[in-house]
Amino acid sequence: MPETGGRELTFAQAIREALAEEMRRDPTVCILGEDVAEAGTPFKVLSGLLEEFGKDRVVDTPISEAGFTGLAVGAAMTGMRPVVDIMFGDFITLTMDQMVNQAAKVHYMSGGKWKVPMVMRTTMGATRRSAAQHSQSLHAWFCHVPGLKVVLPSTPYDAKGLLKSAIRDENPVVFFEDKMMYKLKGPVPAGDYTVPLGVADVKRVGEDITLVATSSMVQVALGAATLLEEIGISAEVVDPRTLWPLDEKTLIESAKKTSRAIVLDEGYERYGVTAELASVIATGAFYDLDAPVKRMGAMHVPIPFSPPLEDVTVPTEQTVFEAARTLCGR
Amino acid sequence: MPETGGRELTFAQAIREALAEEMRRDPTVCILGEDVAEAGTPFKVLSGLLEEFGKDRVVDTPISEAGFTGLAVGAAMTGMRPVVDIMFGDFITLTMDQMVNQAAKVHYMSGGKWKVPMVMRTTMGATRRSAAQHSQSLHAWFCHVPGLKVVLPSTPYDAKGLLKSAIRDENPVVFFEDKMMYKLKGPVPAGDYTVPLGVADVKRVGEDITLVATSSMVQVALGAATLLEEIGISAEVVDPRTLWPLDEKTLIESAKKTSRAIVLDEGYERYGVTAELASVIATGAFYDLDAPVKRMGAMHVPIPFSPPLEDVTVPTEQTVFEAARTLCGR
Amino acid sequence: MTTAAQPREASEKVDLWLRMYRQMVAIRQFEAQVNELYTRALMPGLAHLYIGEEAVAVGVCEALERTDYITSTHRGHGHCLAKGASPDQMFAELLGKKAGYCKGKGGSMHIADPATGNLGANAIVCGSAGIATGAAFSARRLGNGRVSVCFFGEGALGQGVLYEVMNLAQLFKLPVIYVCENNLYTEYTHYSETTAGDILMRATAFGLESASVDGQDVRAVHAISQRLVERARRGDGPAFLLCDTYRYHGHHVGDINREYYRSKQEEQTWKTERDPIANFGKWLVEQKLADAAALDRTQAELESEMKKAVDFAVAAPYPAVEEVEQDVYA
Amino acid sequence: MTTAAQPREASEKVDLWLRMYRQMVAIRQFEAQVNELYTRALMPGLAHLYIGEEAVAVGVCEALERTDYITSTHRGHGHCLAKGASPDQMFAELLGKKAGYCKGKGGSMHIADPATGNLGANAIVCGSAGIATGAAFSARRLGNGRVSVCFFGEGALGQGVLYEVMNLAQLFKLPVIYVCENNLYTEYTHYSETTAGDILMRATAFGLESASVDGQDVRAVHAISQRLVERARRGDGPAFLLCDTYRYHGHHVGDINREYYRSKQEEQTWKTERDPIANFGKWLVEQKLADAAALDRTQAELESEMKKAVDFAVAAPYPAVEEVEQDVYA
Ligand SMILES: Cc1ncc(C[n+]2csc(CCOP(=O)(O)OP(=O)(O)O)c2C)c(N)n1
Ligand SMILES: Cc1ncc(C[n+]2csc(CCOP(=O)(O)OP(=O)(O)O)c2C)c(N)n1
Ligand SMILES: [Mg+2]
Ligand SMILES: [Mg+2]
Repeated sequence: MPETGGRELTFAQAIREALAEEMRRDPTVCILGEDVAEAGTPFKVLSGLLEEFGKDRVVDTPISEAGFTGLAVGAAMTGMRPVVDIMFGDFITLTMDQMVNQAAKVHYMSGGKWKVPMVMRTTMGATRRSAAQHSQSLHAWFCHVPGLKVVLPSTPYDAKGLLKSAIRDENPVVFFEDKMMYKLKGPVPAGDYTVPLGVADVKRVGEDITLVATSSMVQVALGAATLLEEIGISAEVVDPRTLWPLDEKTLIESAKKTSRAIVLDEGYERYGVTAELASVIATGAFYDLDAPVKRMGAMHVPIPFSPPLEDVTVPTEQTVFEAARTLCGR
Repeated sequence: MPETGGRELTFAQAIREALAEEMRRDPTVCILGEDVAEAGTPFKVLSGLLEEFGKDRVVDTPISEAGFTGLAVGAAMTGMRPVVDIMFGDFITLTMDQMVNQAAKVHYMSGGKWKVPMVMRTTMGATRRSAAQHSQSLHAWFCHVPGLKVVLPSTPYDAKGLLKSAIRDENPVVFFEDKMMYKLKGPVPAGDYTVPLGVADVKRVGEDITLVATSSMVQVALGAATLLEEIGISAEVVDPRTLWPLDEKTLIESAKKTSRAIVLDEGYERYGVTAELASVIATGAFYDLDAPVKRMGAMHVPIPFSPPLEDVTVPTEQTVFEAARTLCGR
Repeated sequence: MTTAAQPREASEKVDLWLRMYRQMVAIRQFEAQVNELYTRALMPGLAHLYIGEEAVAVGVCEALERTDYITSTHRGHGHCLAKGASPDQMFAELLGKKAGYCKGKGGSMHIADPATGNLGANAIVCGSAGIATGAAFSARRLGNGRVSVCFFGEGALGQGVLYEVMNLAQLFKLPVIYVCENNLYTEYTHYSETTAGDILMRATAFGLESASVDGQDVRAVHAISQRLVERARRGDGPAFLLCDTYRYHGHHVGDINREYYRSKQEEQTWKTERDPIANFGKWLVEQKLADAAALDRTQAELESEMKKAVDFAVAAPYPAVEEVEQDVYA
Repeated sequence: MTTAAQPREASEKVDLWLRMYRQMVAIRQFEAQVNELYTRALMPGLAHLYIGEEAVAVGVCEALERTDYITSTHRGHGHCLAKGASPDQMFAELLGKKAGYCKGKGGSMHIADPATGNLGANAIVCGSAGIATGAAFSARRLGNGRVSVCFFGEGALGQGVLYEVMNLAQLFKLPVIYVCENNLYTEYTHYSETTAGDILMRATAFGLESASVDGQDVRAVHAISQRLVERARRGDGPAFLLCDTYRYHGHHVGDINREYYRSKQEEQTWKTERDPIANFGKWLVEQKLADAAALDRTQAELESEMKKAVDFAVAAPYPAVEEVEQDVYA
């Protein structure tokens, strides 16, 4: 990461800055979504963009997730670079046909003749007391679909750099923001920079165990790593940053080095992202692993509303710490 | 499997027989879908049911996958046992909100007060020259969702027995039929029997390698096993039959015994069913495996139309044979 | 617009009217306590208050039997209470307590109650349109004479599934009534910016009987609802009822500064000129059906009842952590 | 219904008319060859023939510029040809050959061609409504004066997304025309069994300009299309055009025994009394704009042209197997 001269932004501000800079750079970039204009979304992530770019480029839509996502596919094919905003990741259920049967396949089905340079920004993450229909992290579905790229930033720096790459990409990219991280602060350079898609980042170097983590789970892993340090376990934290394309090499190298790995993701654990990452590591580092790869995702239950129940459904610093300690045989 | 006295049915006939018997047994069972009545679906799977059960129970719907799936959720909550027919598995994209945010969560969100005893029957499988929007096997998505059960029968016998269990289940169950198997023949008892959800079946006993396979891939695995036998490799073929609930024990035991495993599924390989199964085995049989678990699924490409291209996108007897041979070091 | 019942009917209906008055006050007092809980930071998450819209829920639900079905929305407390839910179990649910309607698993947006025919509130905009239609499908197939009411805000007019199920309901002549609560705003956007054409015609086009009514006049809402319910119960098919109404508070309890999307002046006008409780109370007094002091007593009684219910809920225990894995499957 | 242009305009328009006649014959001859390929078992998969509906595609597309956009359907050959596609590349695509419009990757249901503004056929019913609307969004934002036409069968009226995008198109005043080809059947079900209410009103309700026309009268289709296209191009917003038409063949080439869903008598009546080519030819001769022999020559010419195109396609090579992984990402 370049020097930022002490400049810090929140995760939400970093997203907004990436959008504003890209919209200034390229007049075909526009935003479509519910309450994106005057309201700047319920999370206020887009505040100020309407004022700078006007109603033609920051477009309030009806509550028609399928409709405006489909519109974005067609707009992307014909010269625009739309960024659609799906308020809660739970609502991607309504866009699956547009994203999977249309956006993801147009390029291939047309033999490479049409392309769909669009971005879907949406949210993920539980523990906001929002219950089962507003707390899911469903990114595994999109990772499963050829033709899509899937990005999960974990810091304000990465958020800005990855979103710019996503907007400039010639393919449909889905960009998942953990809504619990919007207020997280971190260094962010003022000017233009990009973080390439498909390159993992080692967020912390360690020797004894690898924690592969996505999105806000990177913060959890870093917290657990600090706790582990206190008992003499040195944890390496690896953030794939994009789940497709996936930087398998960095994950595998780290696991080979440490010989132990935990994969952490906030989606449901079963048939989710942790399965793929664990399987990639189990295969790639087969002869170096001292223990099975441990998976930690959301429990196989709809997210409950009740706070004490919700809190146990997702990995925490403490549960990751315990799991790592056990895996290291302490 | 009980003796059938030589009685054989096709896969499609077995499905129809299960439906007919359940509809006779329980007047609340009804069928909803496009062209299910007079036409008996484009695959003719339901032929004759309209004549026996009438239009009130075999209900033609408009092309409204979300609408009639949602209707089925409400009907299931209030006393019916609807079986919805989604003609091509590719169209589940349109039903994700109804299945995932509604059907799967109603029981939990209501603290166990309402339940949703419905079945969605749909298809999967490529190599029918139907191109990218009519060839997908998207069952991994539903496996990822707590509250749903997911069934993938591989023989006419299992199809009948599992479909009956699905209809009698108190939960939303998604039942995937490989359309390339509809004409496959096999022994099927005439009367009532069920195959429980959550119990894997060893389709062939072997010693040297485990082939875990789902749906039509079981047939591919059996074919590969025959080829392997010729070169002196004894393959065990294990069919989980239901992906959720998942009979982890049987999979792991087999892999422990043979010390080598390949998992085969026709969904996209990346972030799909093979990842979960491979990860379960890699963890459960960690200390017994002589080689990494090998995954074989559909290529990470939209299914192409052109026959020579389509044919290489999914595992075949030959590619499985080769992979198994390599894994066994021959 | 349908006008309210004529004065000469007054004496016959006095019981009904006093009950409706009481129910409207109950809802308002309930919601006042919800706001209070939020302000006192006792409530997990957010809630969407129904204050201002009481006449709709009460007018419609008083036209229903206890066994009839309703589905509700994120702004659902009013519907639940009007259908007969008890405040203590509702508050307990809002606080995530075991004694709540959903054992704390649902929260504010998912209250469901089989005993009063409440199929559940829904946090997906238009998420229950399928469910309500399905309940009507059951009612017709099982011949139990029940009617189903689907409440939704005008924001749900943006969702395609609404049109899918209206088509199905009309084709199958289902006893379902779609009640659109047009409170002018979908979150932070005026409905006229997201709703083209003519709302009523959107239902008429699918063959539904449609009507609009002053949603601040409980007698008018009740009268038209009764007509539509009777019609549906008779087998004459579905209907659409558009109710003009207004929410006094923000989109949710945390939406305090609203001037960027609506003026204080507008809010004031609705509150002073069109308040459904004040105007109805005034009319009851004018008609000499109640005296002002009695109405005041009703208010006081309900206020203290609601406070007691809150105390019960605050004191009630959370579910045990082990319960998190219960109720996923029936 | 709009009536056809008056005879006195005839002489001015004779070039257009002869071209439209030729185009209709081209489509019919093309489709005859497709059927032939199927019968000769030379075609992979199935195809949906446009025979009988030629006047719709031709009447509409002749009102468009080459740079205007269309989206098409599973029954899409007619639209592609009418928009200017060349038969040899189309046949090559139908056979999965490298020389095809999509390098063999798309097949019959996915022909796309940027050179003629063809955004692609679609195998999801109503799957391109979003795309067509998005192309109109681009046209308006980029100010390039283009118009977008979305072709779909009346079966697409069942899909909610159609109503979502009509609402969006009207709100944003987009230059898009939704052309509904009502050929009476959705696969094997008469549209009246799946379509409640009034079709045109479904568009009018969203504020769209709507019209219906005899889809067997190419002059009438052209005249009304011209009006709607001009209107859209001027910035007056979207329109909906309902065309009554009929498919002579089965739902697809393999749908031979159709009597369970429609009578031979009905088919005969449409073919003999309302054939768009025969009737138009007769009129041209009556008006002395063409002589019968010349029209016969056109038929013969096009038949031999199509045969040549078929020969080209049959002889063309398949793509190399390595191409399967190309064009997934741009
Ligand atoms: C499918 C979906 N999209 C978006 C949202 C976010 N959201 C919650 S309430 C709301 C506005 C709903 O407006 P309306 O239907 O008019 O109901 P009101 O809040 O006015 O009662 C939105 C956009 C959601 N819950 N579900
Ligand atoms: C979403 C979806 N549901 C179902 C199908 C299967 N299907 C293909 S064509 C068709 C009928 C379409 O009828 P219509 O729109 O009237 O077009 P037509 O075939 O008459 O031209 C159906 C149901 C599909 N392709 N996509
Ligand atoms: Mg509203
Ligand atoms: Mg049709």
